[in-house]
Amino acid sequence: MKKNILLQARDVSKRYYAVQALSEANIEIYSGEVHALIGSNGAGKSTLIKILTGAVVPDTGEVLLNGKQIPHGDTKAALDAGIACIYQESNLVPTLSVMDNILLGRQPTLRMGVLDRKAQRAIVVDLLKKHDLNLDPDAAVQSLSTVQQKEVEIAKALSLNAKVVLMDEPTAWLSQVEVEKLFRSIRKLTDEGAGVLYISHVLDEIFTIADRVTVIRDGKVLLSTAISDTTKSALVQTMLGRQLSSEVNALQQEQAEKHLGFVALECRQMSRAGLFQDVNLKVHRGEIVCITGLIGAKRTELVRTLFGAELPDSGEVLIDDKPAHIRRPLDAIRYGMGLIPEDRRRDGLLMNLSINHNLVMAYLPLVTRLGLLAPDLFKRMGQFQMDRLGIVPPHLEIPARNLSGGNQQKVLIGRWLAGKTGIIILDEPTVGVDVGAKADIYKLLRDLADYGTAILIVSSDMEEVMTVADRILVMARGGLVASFQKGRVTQEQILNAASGEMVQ
Amino acid sequence: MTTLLSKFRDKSGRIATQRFFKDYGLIVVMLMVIAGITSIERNFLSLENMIGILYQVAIIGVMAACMTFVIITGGIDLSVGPVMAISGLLAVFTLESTGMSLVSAVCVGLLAGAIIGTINGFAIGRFKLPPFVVTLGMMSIIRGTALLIGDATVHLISGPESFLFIGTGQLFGIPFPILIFATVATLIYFIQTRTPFGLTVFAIGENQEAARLAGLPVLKTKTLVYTLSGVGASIAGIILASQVHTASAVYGNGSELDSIAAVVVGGTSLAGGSGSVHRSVLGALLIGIINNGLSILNVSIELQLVAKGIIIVLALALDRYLQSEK
Amino acid sequence: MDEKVKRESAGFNRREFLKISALGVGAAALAACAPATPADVAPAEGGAQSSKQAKDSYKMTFVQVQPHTVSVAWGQGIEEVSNVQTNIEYKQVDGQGDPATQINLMDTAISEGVDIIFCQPADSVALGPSIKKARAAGIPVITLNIDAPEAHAAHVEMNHYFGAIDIAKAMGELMGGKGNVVILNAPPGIIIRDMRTNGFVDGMKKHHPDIKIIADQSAEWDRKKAQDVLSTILASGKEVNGVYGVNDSMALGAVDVAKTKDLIGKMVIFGNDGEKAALESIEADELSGTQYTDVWQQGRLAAALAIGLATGGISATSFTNQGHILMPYVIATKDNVGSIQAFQRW
Amino acid sequence: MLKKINYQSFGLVGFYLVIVIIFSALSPVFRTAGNFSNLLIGFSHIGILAVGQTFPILLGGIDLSVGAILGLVGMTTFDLMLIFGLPGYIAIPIGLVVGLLAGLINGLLIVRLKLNPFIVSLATMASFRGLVYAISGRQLFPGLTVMAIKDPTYLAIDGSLGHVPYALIYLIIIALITYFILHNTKLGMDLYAVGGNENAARLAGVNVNRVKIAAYLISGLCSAIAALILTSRMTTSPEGLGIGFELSAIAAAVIGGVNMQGGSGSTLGPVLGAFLIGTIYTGMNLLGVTQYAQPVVAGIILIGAVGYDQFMKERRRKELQAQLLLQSLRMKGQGG
Repeated sequence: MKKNILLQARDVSKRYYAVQALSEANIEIYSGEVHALIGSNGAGKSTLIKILTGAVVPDTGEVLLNGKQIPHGDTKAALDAGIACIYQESNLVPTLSVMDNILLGRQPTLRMGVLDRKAQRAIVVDLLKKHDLNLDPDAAVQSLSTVQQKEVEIAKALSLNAKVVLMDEPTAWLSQVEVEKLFRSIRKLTDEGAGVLYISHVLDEIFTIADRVTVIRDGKVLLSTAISDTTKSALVQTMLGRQLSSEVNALQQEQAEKHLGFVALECRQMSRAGLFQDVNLKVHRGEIVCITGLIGAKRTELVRTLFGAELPDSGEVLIDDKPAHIRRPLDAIRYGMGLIPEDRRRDGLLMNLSINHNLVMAYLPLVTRLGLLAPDLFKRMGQFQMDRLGIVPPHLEIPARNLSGGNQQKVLIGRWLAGKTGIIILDEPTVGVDVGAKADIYKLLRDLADYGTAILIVSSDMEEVMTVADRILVMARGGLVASFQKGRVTQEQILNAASGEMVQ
Repeated sequence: MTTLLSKFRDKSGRIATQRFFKDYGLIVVMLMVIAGITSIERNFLSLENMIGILYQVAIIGVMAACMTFVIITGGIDLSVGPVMAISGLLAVFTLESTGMSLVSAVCVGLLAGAIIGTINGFAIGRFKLPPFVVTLGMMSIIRGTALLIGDATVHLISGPESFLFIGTGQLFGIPFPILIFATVATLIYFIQTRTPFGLTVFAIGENQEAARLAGLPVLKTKTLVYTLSGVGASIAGIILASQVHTASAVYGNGSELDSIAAVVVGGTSLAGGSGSVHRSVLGALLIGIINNGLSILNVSIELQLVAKGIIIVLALALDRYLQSEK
Repeated sequence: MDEKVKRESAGFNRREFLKISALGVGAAALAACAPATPADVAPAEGGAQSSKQAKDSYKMTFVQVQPHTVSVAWGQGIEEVSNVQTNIEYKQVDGQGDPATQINLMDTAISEGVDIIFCQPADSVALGPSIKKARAAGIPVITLNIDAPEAHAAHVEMNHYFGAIDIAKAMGELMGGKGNVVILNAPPGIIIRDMRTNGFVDGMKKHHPDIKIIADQSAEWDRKKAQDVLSTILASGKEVNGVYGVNDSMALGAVDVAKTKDLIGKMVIFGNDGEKAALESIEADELSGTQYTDVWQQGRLAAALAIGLATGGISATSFTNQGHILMPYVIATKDNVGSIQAFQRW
Repeated sequence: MLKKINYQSFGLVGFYLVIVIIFSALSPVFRTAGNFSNLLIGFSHIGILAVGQTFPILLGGIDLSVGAILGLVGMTTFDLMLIFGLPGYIAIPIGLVVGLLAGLINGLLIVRLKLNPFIVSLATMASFRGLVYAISGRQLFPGLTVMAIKDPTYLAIDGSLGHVPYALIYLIIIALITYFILHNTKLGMDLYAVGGNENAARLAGVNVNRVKIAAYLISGLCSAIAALILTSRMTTSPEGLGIGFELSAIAAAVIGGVNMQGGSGSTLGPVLGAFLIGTIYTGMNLLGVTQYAQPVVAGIILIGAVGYDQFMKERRRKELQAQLLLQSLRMKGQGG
């Protein structure tokens, strides 16, 4: 099939107040191709996407579909013209069923707006089958797990049988298995002649799926080439404007069998009906332990229980070898624990409050005098964390929602560094975080560990696990099934352990 | 105005004006309304009338200020009307039974509000019941209780002077209720801006789960905001009783809507997470000014309500426009 | 105990009081329900005796508009009479100020099969259908204060229209036939409000054409709101020589303002109803006057009638039209307020 | 869909039945057909208002002006018939139109001026009530205060088939139609979508503004219907008619499981909610509970009802979770 330009953005620029988000960016998406768009957070990827979907009106430039201009700022028109998009933030209606969400706004009707349920079900069911998505069409979205919700979003985009599909970090929160599934769906799309714009921070993914890649930094397109003509490190370099691999490798190489401190966090025979049974785990001071496994292995539930966000049916938690009575997060925090939840948008940050607020939120007593907030302490503490973590933009008073994913994650970590936290639990710490910020976070965690903090990480990102973990625990179907020392294990071994009997 | 503007010069020009109007748009609107009324009736601007307005706003103002936190946490308190009534009644009864002891009377009154509020808060925080229904139920429970203990008749307050002073007295030429109003408002504004409690209130309204995971005392805070609202209603009830020299179980009907209106007109969203006490005070003032203006212009009963509705909508539309100015 | 004695002596003093009071109608009314009078003063002589002959018990329901000083007093009057008869079950229900609710309460009372319904309609026409229904079910209905177009057993009314006229008259005289008047009014919706306002306005036209009504503002029956409205009007610099509060609470609100702005004596303030607080205020030289009606008495009369109807087994359907009992009233002012005895102050 | 109903208000249904049984057992009068038909007549208008109210609340909004709209429509028809001597079959449609217009005003103000529904409807509540006073025939021609509506067509609105009052029939029809709209039409889906996640709805190309206006139109129309029923029952339209109804309507809706945050709820629960309140009051009245004790008990029962409903929902949610878990485990199993 001859490749022709489907969607094209010509010299689009967009300025927000002081910030030049995009300047004369150009991008072409060919039919039957996957076009990867990469760049650090805040480089202007999201703005570009929003312009392509008509959600944002560019100051200059134009968007052409098959050479025809699409009216600016008209999502409906873009939709009808065949431009579908999977946004980063959820665009589902929690109370509606999977079926209704997939066809939202486009349900087939008989007459007078009466829904044609039969037709709707037919469409959805065979859509799900076609892309072998394992979803119950009648389940209410709010009753689904994060992954399943992402799948619904994908199904929604696929159902448009659009000419162009834009995907903004679709693999966030997806495990290996699901990612492969997604790639199959994407391939199907391109085989049918559709074009895909694929945004991701995971370079491996890009090299697997993309035919063409465009790198964007500070709102400018720096490089646009066939994937075959470039290399990973080249991309990273253009993306960050600096050499990174050394830093990461440094982490990876570091092998020294340094002796471990005491056990900081231990749980014995921890069980919750239907979720996990008899989990025993130890995290030493100065040690980074990763729990990996497939999505649905109940890792999140486990750590939330450790933190007291939910109550165990049985089992005990020991901190510094002393039994701890943790009934609620506040208790855990008093024991010096901190949790950085899986979905930072939903459970982590207070989006409309300032960075400063978010930084001190967990240790308010430290910024009070006589029970009153002391503005000076308040500011000083915030400033200290901000500098230490290199959060950008460095303005304490801007609301957290205006930060990039990476910086939001830094704020969340900073929240715990503020206090006397000795045990930090991170759930999927680098989802939706760009390569640069990722490296920063890894370094930060390693430093903390070296200072004697015990760190427990839940992660599905194999590369991450291999990079940061001293010890790797594998969880499958509610139990810890394997434990490996760093450097003594391959991804394959871990995956096999994770997928349990799948290998037998 | 420019001086105020200069406060925001840290950002680019447009943000400055936006933030300026976000905080002060309501005042601008209020000034316009005042100007409008004054242009027809000069005496509206007389000192006497200005003090009169504050005096008339005091009761609702106190309630609105105290209810602001409830609404910031995403709740609502419908029980304040009856709480007003029962606090007034109890205060008066205590006066009679304790031989005119002002202190005990006031304490009993406030205690009533505190207890009722706490019950509301606990039911809402602990058992996760919808605030609307809980406080609605409480509204009817308290109204009934008030009628049971006080019947529907009015109970005269025979003294002491000190009690009547609360509502009718003057300090340095300023009516005492205004001073109470000012004090309460300032106090709550202080709590909002300077205490961990105030911060927690916003956190809860913004995202309860996140607040919990950050180790904030959600249940305690949620309970306390309703306690505060109850106390506010009691203060209002005592002021009212003292102003009208009587107490009755049927007082305070509909004042719940008035005070919620004041808070919301102030721009605090019923969805929670945003808002401020000072804006609630402004809201109460705006409504008070409109009421006062309409009766000083001697607008007929029929048209007063029509006008009131239209002015409120216009005023807020204007406020909204100023905030989102291009 | 001495309470009872007082009540007994009521019978005597009342007659004197009636002499004072203007309307003969009231006397006629009393005569009209003579058969019931023994029960009326029953408290003294053992009521139990008189109710021996009654076989089974009688149920009576009072559907009021909403809890209020006046309806409470009615209730007390009615119970005073009905309580002494052990075989009478009396209950008072709350219409929550809403005719629709009152209709529901009427329906419930009817299906409950009560023997008498006292009804204070929020609106005369609105309750008409229910009253008709009650009549069809053979239940005598006695309306209080607001009459209904449908035929029913009796109507016991404290006068509104004529009372207001007389208020206007008396007020004008105190004002010397000239000056400006403010009406502290209630929002439309309850007929009493219309009757009183119209009466007052007509009265002023008739007796004191020179007096101007410069403001007619709503204070929603409420003392606090009355304070606010009046002080605002005064702040506008208008000269106000007289204030008419459509009920006593609002009048007393006006008094509060007059006190703070020391206009007592300079401003003539009239109320309406004649509740205890108002009478005391008159004696204290604050309130100029009010229309007084013995509401306890009104309740007693209604009850007496009711008992007569119930025990006498008179069918509701036999009434082609309701008899009107117009309660006597006085325009109580400094001069005659003394003649209103303690036991008449509700 | 049936599952949905149970989920919405099963707790409530159970609770309601218990209440009814208790009262029936204690009071012989309560269990008479006459009394039940009284209940059905007496509170159907609240039921209708509650159904109307459901739509704004579904969008996370609220309509405080329903009571005032009710008064306005009543007064309009009253004037049309008694001042202008128009026949009922003309007055009725005009009344409905007035209700729709009032709803339209609410909707437009909320959508165009982007104002908070609470404030807008609070303001229109005042304005509409003011209009009622202004156009009141009873004020303009005092004679009309004691004049009853005689028009046969109009009076027929509130008739009844034996023990089954028309009012109930209207209510049932309205409830069913609205239920159908919510669960089987595009408008319904859009309503839930806008209420649940406005941004998503907009991106999916739903015309959010039109949906919002539709919601307030429906609420206005329901108020108009309730107004016709009441005025036909009273044969007049007092100026105060409908004051305070908004609170009863909202209460009924919320008790009926409509979530004030928007996005969830249906129209059968609210109907039940309306009758629950009515039943409690009537029952206590018949049991001879003194008038002042009644609101106390009512309040307690109210909170109890919602608490119970909450409890049932919580349990149901837990069950669903368990099922979900089993499913996912099975999926994983097949996956291999």
